[in-house]
Amino acid sequence: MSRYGARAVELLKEFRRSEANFLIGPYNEDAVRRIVQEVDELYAECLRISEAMKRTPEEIPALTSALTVHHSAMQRNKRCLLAYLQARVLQIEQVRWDFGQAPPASVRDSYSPFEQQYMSQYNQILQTYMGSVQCTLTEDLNPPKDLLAEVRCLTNEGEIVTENGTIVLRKNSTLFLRRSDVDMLIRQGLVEHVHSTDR
Amino acid sequence: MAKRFLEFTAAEVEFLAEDTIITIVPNFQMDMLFFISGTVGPFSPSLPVQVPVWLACTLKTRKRCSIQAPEWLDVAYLSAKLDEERMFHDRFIEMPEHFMEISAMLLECASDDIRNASQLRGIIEDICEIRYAKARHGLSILQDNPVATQVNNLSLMEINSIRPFFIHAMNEFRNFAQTLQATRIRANEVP
Amino acid sequence: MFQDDLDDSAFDAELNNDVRRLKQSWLNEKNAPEILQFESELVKDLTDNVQTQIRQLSEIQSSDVMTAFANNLKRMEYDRLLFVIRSYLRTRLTKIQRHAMYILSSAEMRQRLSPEELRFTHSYVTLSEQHYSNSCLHDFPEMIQRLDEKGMIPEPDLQTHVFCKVMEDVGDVEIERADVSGVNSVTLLKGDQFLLRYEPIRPLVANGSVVLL
Amino acid sequence: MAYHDIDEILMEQELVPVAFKTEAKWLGHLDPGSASPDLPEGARLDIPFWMVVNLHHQDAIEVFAPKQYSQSRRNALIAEATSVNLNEWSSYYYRLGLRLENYLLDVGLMQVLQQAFIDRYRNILDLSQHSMEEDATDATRRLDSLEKKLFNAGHAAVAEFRMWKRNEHGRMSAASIVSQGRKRKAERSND
Repeated sequence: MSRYGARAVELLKEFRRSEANFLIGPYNEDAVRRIVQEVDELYAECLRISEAMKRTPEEIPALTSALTVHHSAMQRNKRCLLAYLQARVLQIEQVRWDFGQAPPASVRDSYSPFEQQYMSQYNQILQTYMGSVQCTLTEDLNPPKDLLAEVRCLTNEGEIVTENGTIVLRKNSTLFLRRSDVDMLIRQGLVEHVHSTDR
Repeated sequence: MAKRFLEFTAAEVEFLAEDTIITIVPNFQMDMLFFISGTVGPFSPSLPVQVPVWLACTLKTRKRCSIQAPEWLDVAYLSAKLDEERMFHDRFIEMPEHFMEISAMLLECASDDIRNASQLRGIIEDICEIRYAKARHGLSILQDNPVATQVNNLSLMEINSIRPFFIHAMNEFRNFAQTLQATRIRANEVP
Repeated sequence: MFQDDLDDSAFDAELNNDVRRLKQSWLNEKNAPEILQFESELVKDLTDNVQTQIRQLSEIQSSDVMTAFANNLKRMEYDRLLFVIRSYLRTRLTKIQRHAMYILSSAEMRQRLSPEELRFTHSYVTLSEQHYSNSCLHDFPEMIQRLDEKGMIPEPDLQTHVFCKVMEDVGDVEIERADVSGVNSVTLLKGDQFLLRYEPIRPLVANGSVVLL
Repeated sequence: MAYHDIDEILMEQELVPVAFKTEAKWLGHLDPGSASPDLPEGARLDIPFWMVVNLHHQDAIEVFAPKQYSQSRRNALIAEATSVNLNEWSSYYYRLGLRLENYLLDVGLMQVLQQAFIDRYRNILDLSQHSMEEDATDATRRLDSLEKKLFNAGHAAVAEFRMWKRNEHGRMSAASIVSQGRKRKAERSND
């Protein structure tokens, strides 16, 4: 059995394991580099086969399978890498929607430099779009129940500036906040929802 | 970006139900409210007025009104529906739109305005159970690749609670049926 | 039906039809596998309207308890509409991100977007291409650097099943080619609800004779 | 075919037995049992499914059914579909089977797959509607990945619906990544 593509499959399985734990795993730069290297080797092998075909045309039928296998293996590695990158991009975009523009450092540390760049540019085009339709889409993710929501503070965050003024978060204190302000604080884990005021 | 933005949540179905119009009796005086979706009021003490459920619940929670139960939120009416629902095994009985969400919301915030509240809860629960069992049974006898499945009178909330399974299963059924068909065609062509 | 009795009420007569249409577009958009025609006037009118009203509300600082109360209630209504608009736009943006390259490759799909969405789609595709190129593609041999080879571009699955409700009598609709199954058409009558494949009813959703649930 | 679908990619890693119809130079390393640099005509070996597609397209190989689709396994499925631990046979039992359609042209296999799915599907429906969060992993142990996806789709919708009924849906909750982080921290500090 050939080991072609085995690293790439390992990388995807690793991704699956982190995902199952709701975590964004660290970008596996080493694995990506080795897979790119494998593609290089496969390409060199393709060239070697093509040259042999030119040299000895009578061997073309016997060499075609080898060319096909190496070519398929290149495509296979490419597909695995793109699937890995895309799955991570989806997570990165999700983080933007869940945490706003300032994700927890632990999450950010998992990104590659290119992913950091993706994050900030994605943020930019999203802001541009939201600005052009005059609508902040990243808030208000759940249907409004009432103007105010009761929350309990989970951390001593101190003063925080919101759309509707400054509030002070002191651990275990309860506050009534405007729903539009509350959403992001909850998703960031700073406060928790006590109950809807009207139900 | 999140898959959840492509799905309907139970809270969103309830949100849609909250626009249903019901009658309240306010205890305050207020001019007409010019909402974007229409005009509500004016409000005068003891004068029944029609408002959307969300407004009714908001006013009720602030002790600004009493809520008149919709005609259908009634023991006799719902008991008859329950019997009817039990009678037919192969179809769903027509129910008032959003009956699950509206009854849940009203019984939650205005149980003191609604006669036989706890009895009503029980009957509605029974109706829901029977309908749910029917939906499940309907699902379980599905097979192969039906052209279309009729689901008349199934409410949005009910659809929503079984939607992912239903859709997923139907897509797979079709995939199996199509692949089998393709194999048959291809296998016959092979000499 | 009680609901029908209420439909004749004074309240309903004044119900702004736009709001109802927006809610239906929202439902359709959430349940359709592909991006649908953008309801540009609906969204623009309602957004403008809500934002003007909110601005006016914030300018009125009334000490009168009843006025403040009324304003709170109005604010709640605006918040409800804003939620639908936001959710509608979010749903569309999610689909746009999923099928960005596919949308750009088709004139029909492109014209379904608002100008703002179209600009976003272009930026998004550029961003993705850049990211994949930086992260690995540009290190590959040139022959496998492309992102738009056959089968690579994600497309909406038009064959998926959907729940729908028939709004006006349509008659027989062919659902399946005869070679796949013996029965191949279904009669769509007003008020009926079905679970069926999206593709055969696609034009009916577009013209409003069928709505998605 | 979904290019970026990780499940699809992992499925294509499954091994499939093939025989080379002609000599294949420089591919000896595909056969661990061979020391020769070349594969002789008629060489039989297992290769991953992704390698099958193009080789078969060029008519270089003949494809055989992997052992999980052998006649004895098929008989077991026909006899008692619901008691088979499909996941043990292969995590991608149906998907790979369906994809092999084009290569095996085996109408019988497609019929067995379809019937097995129909037979097992009712159990999955029941599991997804009844089992609670905790025992979900145990319940799905015997399912293949296609069945697991179906189970998860059904289970998530029912869980959401139950939450709505318990009136908990109105509560907003922390993003899953944060709650996970906090939970892990809490577990550590308890040590």
